[in-house]
Amino acid sequence: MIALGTYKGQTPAWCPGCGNFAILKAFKDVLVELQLEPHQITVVSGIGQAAKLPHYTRGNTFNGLHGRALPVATGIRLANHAMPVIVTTGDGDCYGEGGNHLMAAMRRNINVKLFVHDNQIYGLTKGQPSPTTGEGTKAKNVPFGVISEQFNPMALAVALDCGFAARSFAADTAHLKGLMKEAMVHKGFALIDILQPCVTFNKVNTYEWYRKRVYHIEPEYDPADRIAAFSRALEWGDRIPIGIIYRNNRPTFEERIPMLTAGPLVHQVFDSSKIERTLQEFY
Amino acid sequence: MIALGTYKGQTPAWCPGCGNFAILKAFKDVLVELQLEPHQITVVSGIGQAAKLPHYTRGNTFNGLHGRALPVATGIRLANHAMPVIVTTGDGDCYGEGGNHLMAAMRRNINVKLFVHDNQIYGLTKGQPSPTTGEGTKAKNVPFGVISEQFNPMALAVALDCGFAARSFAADTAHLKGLMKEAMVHKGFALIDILQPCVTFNKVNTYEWYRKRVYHIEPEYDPADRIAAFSRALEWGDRIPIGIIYRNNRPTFEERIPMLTAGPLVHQVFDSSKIERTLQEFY
Amino acid sequence: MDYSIKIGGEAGQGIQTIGDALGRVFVRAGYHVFSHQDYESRIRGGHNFYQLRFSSQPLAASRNKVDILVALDRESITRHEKDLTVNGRIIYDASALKFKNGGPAFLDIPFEKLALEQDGDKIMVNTVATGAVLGMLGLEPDLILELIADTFKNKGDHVVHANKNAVRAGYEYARLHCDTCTFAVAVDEVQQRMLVGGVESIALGALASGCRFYSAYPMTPSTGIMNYLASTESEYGVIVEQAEDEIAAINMALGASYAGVRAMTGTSGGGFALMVEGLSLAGMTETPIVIAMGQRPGPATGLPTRTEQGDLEFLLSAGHGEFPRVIFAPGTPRQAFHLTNKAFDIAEKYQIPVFILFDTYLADSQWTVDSFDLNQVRYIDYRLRGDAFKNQQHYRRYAYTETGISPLAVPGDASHVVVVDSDEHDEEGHIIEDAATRIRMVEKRLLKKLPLIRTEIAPPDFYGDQEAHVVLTGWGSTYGIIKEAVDELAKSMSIAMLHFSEVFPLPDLGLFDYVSFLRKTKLPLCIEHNATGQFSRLLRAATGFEFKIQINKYDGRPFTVEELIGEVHDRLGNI
Amino acid sequence: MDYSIKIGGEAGQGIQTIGDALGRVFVRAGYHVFSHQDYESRIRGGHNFYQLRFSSQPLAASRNKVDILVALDRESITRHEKDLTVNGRIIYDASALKFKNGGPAFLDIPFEKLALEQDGDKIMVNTVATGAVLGMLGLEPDLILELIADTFKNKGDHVVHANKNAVRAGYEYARLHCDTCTFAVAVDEVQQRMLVGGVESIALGALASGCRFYSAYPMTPSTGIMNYLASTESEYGVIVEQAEDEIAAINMALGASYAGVRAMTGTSGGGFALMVEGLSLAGMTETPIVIAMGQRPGPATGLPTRTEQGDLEFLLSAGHGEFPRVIFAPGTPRQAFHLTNKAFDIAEKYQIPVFILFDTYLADSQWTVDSFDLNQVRYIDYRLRGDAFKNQQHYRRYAYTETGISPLAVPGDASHVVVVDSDEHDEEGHIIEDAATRIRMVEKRLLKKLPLIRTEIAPPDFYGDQEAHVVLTGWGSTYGIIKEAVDELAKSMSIAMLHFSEVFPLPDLGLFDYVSFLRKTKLPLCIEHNATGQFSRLLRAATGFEFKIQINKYDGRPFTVEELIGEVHDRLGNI
Ligand SMILES: Cc1ncc(C[n+]2csc(CCOP(=O)(O)OP(=O)(O)O)c2C)c(N)n1
Ligand SMILES: Cc1ncc(C[n+]2csc(CCOP(=O)(O)OP(=O)(O)O)c2C)c(N)n1
Ligand code: SF4
Ligand code: SF4
Ligand SMILES: [Mg+2]
Ligand SMILES: [Mg+2]
Repeated sequence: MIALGTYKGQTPAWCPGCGNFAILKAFKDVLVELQLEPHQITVVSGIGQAAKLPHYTRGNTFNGLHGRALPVATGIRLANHAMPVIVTTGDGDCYGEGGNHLMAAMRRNINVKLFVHDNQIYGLTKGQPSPTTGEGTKAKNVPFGVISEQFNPMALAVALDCGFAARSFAADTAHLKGLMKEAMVHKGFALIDILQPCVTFNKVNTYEWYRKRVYHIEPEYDPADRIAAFSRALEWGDRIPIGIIYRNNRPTFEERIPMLTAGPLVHQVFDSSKIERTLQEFY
Repeated sequence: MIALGTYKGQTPAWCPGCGNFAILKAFKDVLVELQLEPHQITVVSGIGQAAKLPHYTRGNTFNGLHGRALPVATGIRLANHAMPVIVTTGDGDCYGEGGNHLMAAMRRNINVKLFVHDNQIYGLTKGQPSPTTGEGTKAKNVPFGVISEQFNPMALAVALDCGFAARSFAADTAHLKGLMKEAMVHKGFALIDILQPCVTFNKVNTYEWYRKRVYHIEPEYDPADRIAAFSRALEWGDRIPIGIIYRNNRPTFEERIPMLTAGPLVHQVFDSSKIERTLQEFY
Repeated sequence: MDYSIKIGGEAGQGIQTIGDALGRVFVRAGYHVFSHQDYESRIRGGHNFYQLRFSSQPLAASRNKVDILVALDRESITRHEKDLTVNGRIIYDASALKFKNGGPAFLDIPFEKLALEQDGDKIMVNTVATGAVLGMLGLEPDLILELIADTFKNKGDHVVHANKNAVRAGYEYARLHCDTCTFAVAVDEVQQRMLVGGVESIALGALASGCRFYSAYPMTPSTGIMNYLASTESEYGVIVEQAEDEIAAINMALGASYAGVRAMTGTSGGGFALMVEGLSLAGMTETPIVIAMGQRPGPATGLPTRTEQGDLEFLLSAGHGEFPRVIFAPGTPRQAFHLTNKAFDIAEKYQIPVFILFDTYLADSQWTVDSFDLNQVRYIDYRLRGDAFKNQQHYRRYAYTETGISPLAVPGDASHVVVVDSDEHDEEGHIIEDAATRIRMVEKRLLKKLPLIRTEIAPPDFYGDQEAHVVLTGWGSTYGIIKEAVDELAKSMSIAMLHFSEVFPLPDLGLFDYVSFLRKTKLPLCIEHNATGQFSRLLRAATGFEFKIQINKYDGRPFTVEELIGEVHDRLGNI
Repeated sequence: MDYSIKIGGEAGQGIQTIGDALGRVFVRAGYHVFSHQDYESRIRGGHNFYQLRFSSQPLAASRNKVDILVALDRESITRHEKDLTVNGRIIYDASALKFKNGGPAFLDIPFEKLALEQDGDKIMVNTVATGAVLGMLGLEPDLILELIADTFKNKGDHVVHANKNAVRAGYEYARLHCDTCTFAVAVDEVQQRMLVGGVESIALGALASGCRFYSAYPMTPSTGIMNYLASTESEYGVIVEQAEDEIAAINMALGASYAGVRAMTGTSGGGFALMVEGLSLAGMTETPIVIAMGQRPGPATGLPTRTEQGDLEFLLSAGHGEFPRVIFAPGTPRQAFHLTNKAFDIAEKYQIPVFILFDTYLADSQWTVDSFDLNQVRYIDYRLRGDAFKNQQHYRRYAYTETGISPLAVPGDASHVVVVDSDEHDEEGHIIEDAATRIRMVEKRLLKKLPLIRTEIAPPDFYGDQEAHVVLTGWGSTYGIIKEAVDELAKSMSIAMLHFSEVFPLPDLGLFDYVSFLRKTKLPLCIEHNATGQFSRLLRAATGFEFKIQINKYDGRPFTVEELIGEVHDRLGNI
């Protein structure tokens, strides 16, 4: 029986009170609810606090380099598209160092689930600003405050026609779990930007701060309307919408690759005799 | 007197008929019209056909690496913000290899002018697809056709609140020159995506193809309206709008840096005596 | 019999089409062929050439001399006329070049006119020129006509027909007007051979090794591998993915390899620079990967279409931290094929990154090869898959073992999880911080594997006099040039070649003590296409042997055999 | 007098606050201080420690023994109790640790209770503990009170007052209850010294050299440089920019350098891996840049907060193509300061990339330094600027010169244009394809500069017996450990230290023939914090000298002096 214990991993090295605990819990719950076994999924991560998550649960795991989880996940999916692949990453990892891969993954619509623990800060390296850090925020290395405009992952997602773009809040467990499940069953690339309080380094975007602002997107909202989605994506400040901002039904990258119709590459048998015929062409 | 001859450089190594010639001509014309001398500007480029442009004119030049023109340009501006800096780049260079820097530059609103020669193909390396290559396009390395969704630089620009985002067409000289001039005088980062026929490798997006589709954005259009801009940015197909898609008046990165109020860094004199006082803090 | 043909012209004029067609014909006619190319980094214009040699004897390099110069532009004549042999001929289209020379070596053939006469298409100028060369040589036209039928069959009968006529027109014109031509072609026995280039050989080696995934970003001189593999995608069930950048390319390949398929990437120096972090990741996670690294002159963008051996040391220690790697530097297409196969085998066996270090010269040169020896191809699936994996009681990705090699399982094939980590980790693959585990993992990953890997490395190739006074040492693509130089020089001195194609780790001295051999010879020379003698430094670091005299070339062009001979002569005073 | 204090606890408990405060107090009291840290890659929890030593004699390393153990968690006791000296004491808060030991070495001090009594703030536990240590030592509390006044002055009188009371509470408690304490502290003469760490010294060296631009992406152990420089931004008019990634970091710095200001970047192995292409660009464009490269154990993410010397070879040949570079590896904060200054001077003079290769151990350790010698600081502006530039008739960025060094002008300062190119280029900086220009440029950029650069490199540091039988050779951060080991071992044998802080190119043998010296000694040993002996290999490649015996450590922790002594003893049989 798959139960929560099935997904027990190392003891987390996160700070007490960190928003990551709630995300980890939701993550495990969803896997249990979907009745997936640890070996039936692969979790890919980069480097950062969020990226440690795979060690705190069980599953096939590729914990790679800072910023480079998405290409690894893409490679895995191309080699074995029967394997659900989830990327757990931070705002720095994914929107900072890894920005170029994010755009490429959205364009490909590779069937990878991207869960971004967005604490609006670099946690593991002790509090430098990330792309989602608010303007004006001061840090040791930015004594005059951040002057780059805050990055809006939802707006980017809508602009790049991302198949599934949603936002949730770590402390709203039911909401987060619901979205994670929807992302898992969505056919194609799915991004959830998860607002995650960092109790140690982010003294601005606290539980309180988020709680006061987040609201559930109303059920009537149509995430297929791209222009409306863009408006909604821009909403950030006193009110922050959580839920599915944008969704479409583009075909996935995998299903458009002729070589994959015969099944996952990893299970296609290698026929070593072909080469002889190929060499003939050079005579 | 600054005249066209002032800007004479090496003989271009482009193919006869290439759209780059028209862009080069417009570029020189604009510099002449703005009465800028070659040493009063710096042109930064990466690698590709477009990126060779600086050699075909005159100016301070940093012809750097594939995809990395924007960080170099940013460094130059931070060291000397009295120097107008223009980046000439290709769609592969800027939207492909350099994607992460493009997002960062938009967020910074660094006062750099970015002219992208968008031929929707990798020209210099003989015809591989670029991010702007249309879906389905076949190439030697993509025999089944491109399956990533075509990248839309204008949509990205609006999503990232880019200060100035425009599109032009290489063969519409007057239009292109007009936009280049507006970009030059705009205070902040300015992107012009220039549709550029590649007569050798892009057999789809030809002069003819573009000519049939491009239309001038109507004068009533208000590029300050971000949502409208997003709609307009999405327009691509039978009709392709050219003109300023989006513009705002965000403060530039340079003007928000306290250290630069005393003038360009390169002209601030170094006071070697300060260190003695600083060392005192360690006693 | 040994003729050299040079086809010169602007980029875009189709000199490669002519060269390739002639090469194919000569091979089918039973000759040995060698060709190499010289071109600028531009798509149209400039000056490029294609040097093609054919002979009844095996060939390994180009020669300076030109027997037939096909001049598609004026510059071809200005630049290459001096290399013409006594009985050599220059063919050109006077009206197209707006230039006329009545000299006895010159033969004006109206390529354009003849092409237009066939079908009104200037494109066929190349076909006419190809026919003309064959006509001058007096080689029967059947083979080229056959080739044309093959090449254009997809374009329809009309095109085939027109091109055949164009060949004939050129052929007849040449036979008629080259009445003073004295070319004598003959072949003892017609043997079927392959004509194959460096990049294709690497790609073929990958296919033969069961490579199923290739992700790369275009970059000269590696793009040919991607193109060739892409052309076989559906036949071999191999996925070729153009990545958004080189960082993605290597990380994708690592992802695919982790997921259970043989994976490869290819690039050149600048692109590889971006892969260096990923290389280190391969080292830490022990994920097999093969990397084809095509050198061109640097630093930075350098001379993008030319050749150099400037990145050996870069590869030796690329990546932060310490981990095993293997570097092969093939000198011929045959080596390229077999070493690519060996690269996959070693990468999978030891779970390490393995390089095929080539360069533009090897990439673009074509050789005749009797055949690739398919019996020598090794394909062992070292992965733990399917039932074998299911039958494991426990599974730990980084289990400590005698050899340092832990079981590499395919995720999903059994109910065990496969965990890999770029942090230092325990046997299960989870992050650790303690010193004891760290030490054991360094031993496992690095120190235990190193001696085993060394046993896989073959001794260098030796060619020539066993008691040689002069030894020309080289590595990688200079193989053929050095070999031909040795053949010439052997006529007047005691000389040999020592060639390394398995360059790192250097071969053990057990089977062949090349260090003692070098110490014994009077004039050991190291020949490299770089400015500082990188292989020479590697050899000294590893063995203590120092080449006091080196021969280096770093202008982006390969040595010609004649140049190298000259360089050797210049140094004979040191004996 | 020589005491070691260890403060152990979880991340986030403030052991660094205690350690830093004690260090400052000891320095102000006239002692020599050495400290180093050991911590995990997490923000809260786990187990970290801070080792602090003070003495009336100069110090260069930590010792294993502990005189006072400040245990903020239970694990500190379990782990470090064994290192306690005979008269050593462990202070801990029994109620907080939920653990009690009545043994004579244990002193239960209710840190929390005392802190809460002052101002109801648990944060002050650290202040109490600091006071307690001073109380045990019987060192007058004025200095710490002064320090507290300084440290907290921005937080208001109330905080200053509360902290002072907390110090006093800890101090009094310890004096009262540590009645069996036998610590005797005395200082001969109070001399003012600096207490400074490795990363700060690098940052200070940069400031002293006129560095005006620093772009970087955060990465341990280099982040401290960025933080320190940022704290001086407005005072020095230096711009510190957090780049979007390391690729951008180096390219921005190159842009700034091109535009005319001294520029620097800093990172660690994984980040540097991403800068490698940019490094090659610096080489090709001849753009001066200083790169601070902080090593930590790899490959890949490895042990992010620990130390290693595993990236020397990576730096030796990072980047495609061939171009000059210089690598300095300071062994002390003083060297870090002066070599950073020298790095800027050489980078600007020769227009090349220069590295400061440090590691986590040096980055985080603090030393007392009499002072940095500001007279030794070199600041020469080699750039062609303003009127000097205006007065040039012609200007060519890559003009051929005797030395290979071409004028480096500031764009915009005169009506000449400054053109740099990553392609091979002519004197003006424009793309070329021809062999002749290529050859001259390689000569200019590389071959002519190399011998000149070598003349700048200082001989290694020699310390100990001129006729030593045993020689401990090292480079970089092991300086202090080796020196202290030599001091100990000199009591029983003929021994010396040979330390390289200017590691590439290796110093010429003219001033000091260290190779002959090494050949003469009976037991030359090479000590490195890596698994394969990278420096040893470099020395062999460059000089032919081979260390037959090496001492390597690769568990992420520095050698302790005692460990190193043990390792040397183990090898004495080889004499
Ligand atoms: C190439 C590289 N650069 C920098 C680092 C250092 N680094 C590790 S995690 C991190 C930032 C993490 O921020 P984020 O992704 O937001 O994760 P968080 O810790 O906040 O969850 C950085 C800069 C690295 N490991 N590799
Ligand atoms: C790091 C790196 N990767 C790859 C290349 C090879 N390369 C040179 S130009 C180019 C693509 C150019 O495409 P684009 O930017 O669209 O320019 P175009 O030639 O079409 O104007 C590539 C892949 C390179 N020089 N450096
Ligand atoms: S530093 Fe922030 S993100 Fe990291 S574990 Fe602590 S609270 Fe969580
Ligand atoms: S390949 Fe295309 S982009 Fe390049 S010069 Fe030729 S026509 Fe222009
Ligand atoms: Mg974060
Ligand atoms: Mg392009």
